[in-house]
Amino acid sequence: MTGEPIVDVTDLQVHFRVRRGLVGYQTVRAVDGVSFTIAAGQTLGLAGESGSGKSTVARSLVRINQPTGGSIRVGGTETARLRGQDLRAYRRRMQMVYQDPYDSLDPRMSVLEAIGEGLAVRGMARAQRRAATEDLLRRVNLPVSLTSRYPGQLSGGQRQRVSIARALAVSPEVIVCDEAVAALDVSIRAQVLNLLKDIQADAGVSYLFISHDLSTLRFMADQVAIMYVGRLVEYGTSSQVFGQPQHPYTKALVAAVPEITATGRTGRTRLTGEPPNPADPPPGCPFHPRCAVAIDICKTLRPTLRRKVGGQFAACHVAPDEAPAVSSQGATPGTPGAEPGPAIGTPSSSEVSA
Amino acid sequence: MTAPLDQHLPDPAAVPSEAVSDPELIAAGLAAEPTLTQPGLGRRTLESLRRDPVALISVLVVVCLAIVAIFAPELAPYNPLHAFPNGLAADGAPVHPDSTFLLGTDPNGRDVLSRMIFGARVSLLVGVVATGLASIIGIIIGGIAGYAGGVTESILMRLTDVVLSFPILLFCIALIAITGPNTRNVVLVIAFGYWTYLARIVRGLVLSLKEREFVTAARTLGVSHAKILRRHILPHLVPAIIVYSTLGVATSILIEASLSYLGIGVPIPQASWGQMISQGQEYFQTAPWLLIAPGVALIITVLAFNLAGDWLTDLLDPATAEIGR
Amino acid sequence: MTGWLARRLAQMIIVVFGVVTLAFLFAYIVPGNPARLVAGPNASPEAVASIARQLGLDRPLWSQYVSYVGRLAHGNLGVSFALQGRSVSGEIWHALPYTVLLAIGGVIWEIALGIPIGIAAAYRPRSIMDRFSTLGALVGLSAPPFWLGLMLLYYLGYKLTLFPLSGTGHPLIWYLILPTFTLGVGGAAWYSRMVRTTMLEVLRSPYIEFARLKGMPERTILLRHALRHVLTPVITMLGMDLGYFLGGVLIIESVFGLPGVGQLAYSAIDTLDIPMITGTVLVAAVFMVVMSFVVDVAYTLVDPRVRLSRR
Amino acid sequence: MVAVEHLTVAFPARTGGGEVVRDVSFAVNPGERIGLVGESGSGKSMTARAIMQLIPKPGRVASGRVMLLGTELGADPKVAASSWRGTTLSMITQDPLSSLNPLVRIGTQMTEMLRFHRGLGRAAATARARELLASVGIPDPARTLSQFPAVLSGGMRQRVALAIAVSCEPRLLIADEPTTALDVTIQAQVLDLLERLTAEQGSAVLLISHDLGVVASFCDRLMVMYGGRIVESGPTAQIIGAPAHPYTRALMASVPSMTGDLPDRLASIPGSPPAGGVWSTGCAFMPRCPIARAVCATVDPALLTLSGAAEPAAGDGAASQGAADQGAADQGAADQGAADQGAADQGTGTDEAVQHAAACHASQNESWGRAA
Repeated sequence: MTGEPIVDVTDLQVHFRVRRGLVGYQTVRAVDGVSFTIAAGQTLGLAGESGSGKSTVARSLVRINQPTGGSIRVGGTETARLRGQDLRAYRRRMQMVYQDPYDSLDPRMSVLEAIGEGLAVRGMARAQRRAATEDLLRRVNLPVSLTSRYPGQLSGGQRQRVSIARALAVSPEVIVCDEAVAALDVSIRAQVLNLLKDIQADAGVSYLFISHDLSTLRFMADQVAIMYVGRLVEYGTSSQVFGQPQHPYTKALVAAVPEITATGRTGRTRLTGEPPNPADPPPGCPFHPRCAVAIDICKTLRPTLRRKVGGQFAACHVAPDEAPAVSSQGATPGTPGAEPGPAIGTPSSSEVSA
Repeated sequence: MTAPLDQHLPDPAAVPSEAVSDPELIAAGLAAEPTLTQPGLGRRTLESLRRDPVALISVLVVVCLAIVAIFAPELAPYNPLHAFPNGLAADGAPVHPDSTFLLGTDPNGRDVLSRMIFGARVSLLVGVVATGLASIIGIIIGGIAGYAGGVTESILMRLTDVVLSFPILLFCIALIAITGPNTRNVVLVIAFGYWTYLARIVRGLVLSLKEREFVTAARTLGVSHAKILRRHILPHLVPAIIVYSTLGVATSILIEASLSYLGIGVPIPQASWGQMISQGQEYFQTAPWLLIAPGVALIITVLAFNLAGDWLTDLLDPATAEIGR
Repeated sequence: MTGWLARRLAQMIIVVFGVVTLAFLFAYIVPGNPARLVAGPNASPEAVASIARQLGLDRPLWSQYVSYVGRLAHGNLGVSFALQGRSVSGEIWHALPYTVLLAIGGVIWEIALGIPIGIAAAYRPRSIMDRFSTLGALVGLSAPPFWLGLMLLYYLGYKLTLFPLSGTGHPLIWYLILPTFTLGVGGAAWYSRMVRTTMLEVLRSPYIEFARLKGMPERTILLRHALRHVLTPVITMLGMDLGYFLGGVLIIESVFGLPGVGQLAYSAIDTLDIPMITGTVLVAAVFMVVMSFVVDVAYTLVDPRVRLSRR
Repeated sequence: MVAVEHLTVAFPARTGGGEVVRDVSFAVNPGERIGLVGESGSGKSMTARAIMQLIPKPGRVASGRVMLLGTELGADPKVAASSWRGTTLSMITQDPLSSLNPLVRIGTQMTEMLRFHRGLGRAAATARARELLASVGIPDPARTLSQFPAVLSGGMRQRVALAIAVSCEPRLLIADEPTTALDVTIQAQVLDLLERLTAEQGSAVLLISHDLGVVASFCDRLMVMYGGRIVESGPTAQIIGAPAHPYTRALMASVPSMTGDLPDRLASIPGSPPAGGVWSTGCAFMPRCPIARAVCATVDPALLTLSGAAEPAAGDGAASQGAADQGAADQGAADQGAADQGAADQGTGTDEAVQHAAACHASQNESWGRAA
């Protein structure tokens, strides 16, 4: 369960330049100083609203987006600045399952070709690919008769399983699931979630599991990180974050989950307003305009992640810090061996935002 | 001449290319139902031809034209260049259509039908070769611009804009006037004018394909750029290329006819429909068939290619089916 | 939007420069010695050499290019070889009114025929009206314009004597009806097809469904909600057509004997009058570039979504 | 108030269609909040469009009818749909990004409706539109009126759509997945708004969603659709407390919870939902059903009131296997057992409509002992 983290992300920055004027640019800090670790065989859940930067984190891990700064260490190797052949070799270790089962498979490639493409990358000879593809299909609980089918002939759930099989074809250590079940029907969603758990138990892969759906995250994740406008606002074990959320944003998110109970909709805390534009976030704590408990300092000083009473980290001036008496070692989220604490309080994230 | 047809081709590149496409801004809507199993392309082709008589006729016309063009020497009743002594009436006027000369004769006493048949050969040859050449240039330049992006794209697209802004017909005429009219030059100048449209279309398609998740997925798998282009991008361009090439043949035939009409297309005495119209123009009061026959042949040919292009658009759906599911 | 405008303007200037360069290269890679063309076939070698010096042909290419661009910047397109002593810009200026009238007339026909027919066809798809207009559009598209012009002249001008046969006269509009119609009919066919397709697509969109759910009458939906979406592509096509027509519509002018820019260029080609050829080509290209810029700006003004993305 | 009677919507077979809605009946009473739950392809959206008489072509109502205040909709061609659409019945759809016309100013999109239906003048309509925008929580309504939809976020656009939909105080507002495309915090805001506006106007709401959680928290009464049919209906508390149909039960179990112990695996339903429109005989859920019996393959069960809900004593009578009158008759298998007419008629009246009913051969026997 513990050990060296397989993924160690420190102060990840992903900035985009948006053209302004004739030659000018404006920088959008889509991801602005995010740090986390994922232990081997474990799942980190990442949640946030549209524009929070959670997909950008995913895309920079698999290097669709080039990180602007910070480090991404995978199995001890720094990968954020790999290029060319090294990058291609790295890609095998980190795979991704996408949100849209209708777009993530080439409509003109059969299941065999799609999965075979991954096997070919691994260097497998053409003759062996059919048998290997059938093995992979069995692992994702699909009948081997599907090998000659095209994506247009598969249902959404089947396509998502084929995507998972394609990712598994290169034997990755980490799979990034970016809203991988969001587009599926409820009854299919449960099947795919169970499958992902089975694969983890079998192959020991780690997941970065991104979802806007907190109840799904609670089921899947060992640790949970909540993102808001490019930064983590809360980070801890699943039971810490969902059991005793410390950040007011997390509290509101948890409260907003529609539960299947016939208790009506009264008496719940509600967030007002909308998430800010990532290109133009408010000064200080970016959440303060929507925050019910904001105090003066929130408007000017951006809070850093600090250990709070529940044991998890949260970036909030108001939520009480952990009492000094409690040993920080004992309350490290999830992976006692991999202390994320020092990595988080990076200088850039403690600066006052302009 | 009026605006060339190609000017109005639907242009996927017209979509503002700067539009921000943040994946996170795309809402997580519910997925549509999976489409039912589709029959193979061959069966769909036959089925749609059976249901659409207009398409069937236009495809048949195209096939017939090809046969006529290929077997022109065998099919033509006479030598198209031979001036028959009995091809002119006593007063030197062209002979009306009769049993000897089915479509009459021209002012030189040559058989109009034979000239029409050989004219088909010229039209198709110029149309197909010029379009083929234009397609190759257009795919390469558009494909590179779309896939590479950045400075390469800017340079290639500005180059395309420059050529696109040039008054192509005028330019063609000037070039041909200087280099001398011959069929090769006609083909080259038409190709030079037409590749820009294909380049823009291909670039637009590649830009959108590049953002598709299956291309991203192939990249994260570690598939090389060459393989991605060959296996994931090129196959999706095929429908668009087929459709726009078909329409391009129609356009090229019209341009060739226009050039020949102006006397700078296919050189005399070779037969070409446009040149026949130009020649018949002076006789239209006494010998209207000289004008009507090649004109109708041109309309039917161009119409058939346009209709076939429409049908192919429905069948292959270059803009949506290949982007769709 | 000013940032976008500035970038788009810069883009336009780059393209104009490209066009100028292409025109320059064209003029100077032409086989044969331009000086000989000017001097005439019987001139002595000394005379040719002196004319070449006069024209600056003995200087290196880049220096010629610089002075060429410099002259252009002052609106000087050079002196015609064939029409001794007359300035190219002056000739073009004289021919331009015919071309402008022809272009505007052609565009008016395109709109007047294309848009109503397209709307009518989309209103009841697969109706008689739809099929009839679709077929008409296709024939209009496929007819070679010079042939169509000749046919119109033959039947309406010669047989029925409804219209003058060719050339110009008073009132001028009388002489422009057939040429503008011939010019516009192909475009009208395209417009009607495009309006129909866009309209049918728009009528299936969620916002049209929402307008129906609001209980708005079908007329309002068609004219207020759907028609606007057709305008954007129409503006694009209109602008490009106008830019193209303004460059001189050689074939129409030659069929109907109108002394426009196209005719000017055509006769210049006949006499290998290089300054006149490059001048007309340049004018036509600049019209095209400017119109495509105008179209882009108009697009931005018409569509609020484009306005947002072009900050 | 609104009654849907034996509604069947069909698409021609050559377009890959079939009956996407089959024999659906229910009634909506004034001021009621009723939920319709189902997965994609279950026919829930098509039911809504059938009520609004806007089934996309080439679909059509194959049988059944929709009654509005005692009159059949679409029966009289002289009665224009605009006489009730948008006024008595109105509807908002799923996609807030595309349900507003991007090229028409928000003000025009709001006032055109008030002017057409209510006959207001320009100034009066604008004033009313401003009030409406303020009431849905749009900051600076006056400015928003002159803007185009593109400047608003998805949540804001859905608020505008909601303001338009309630602007003529409809008796019934149909909301088809109104929050699916929105972030979870915005989703809660929009649902609150929907609740407040309809309560103020006394409008009934038909809320359509794939998310049982959303519907359960909002509605007094639920209907669960599967394979084009309503498979379970009844008061929310009863369905949530004691789901009778195996599909409803599985649906509830397959959603992970935010509280309580975490299961190692989620209960999942094997197989996929039917592709839509093409049904075999028998119960559409049969291939995925854990408690299917032989009869389920041949007889499509009718939606029967679970007597256990209203009268526990009479439970056995309604629960007999195959106790289906319409269903059995439609399938030509009326010999499957005696039909309990009283319980079988799920009907359209107020009294029957709120009773808990399910369309399942097996659960009608077995579950009620446990529930009661």
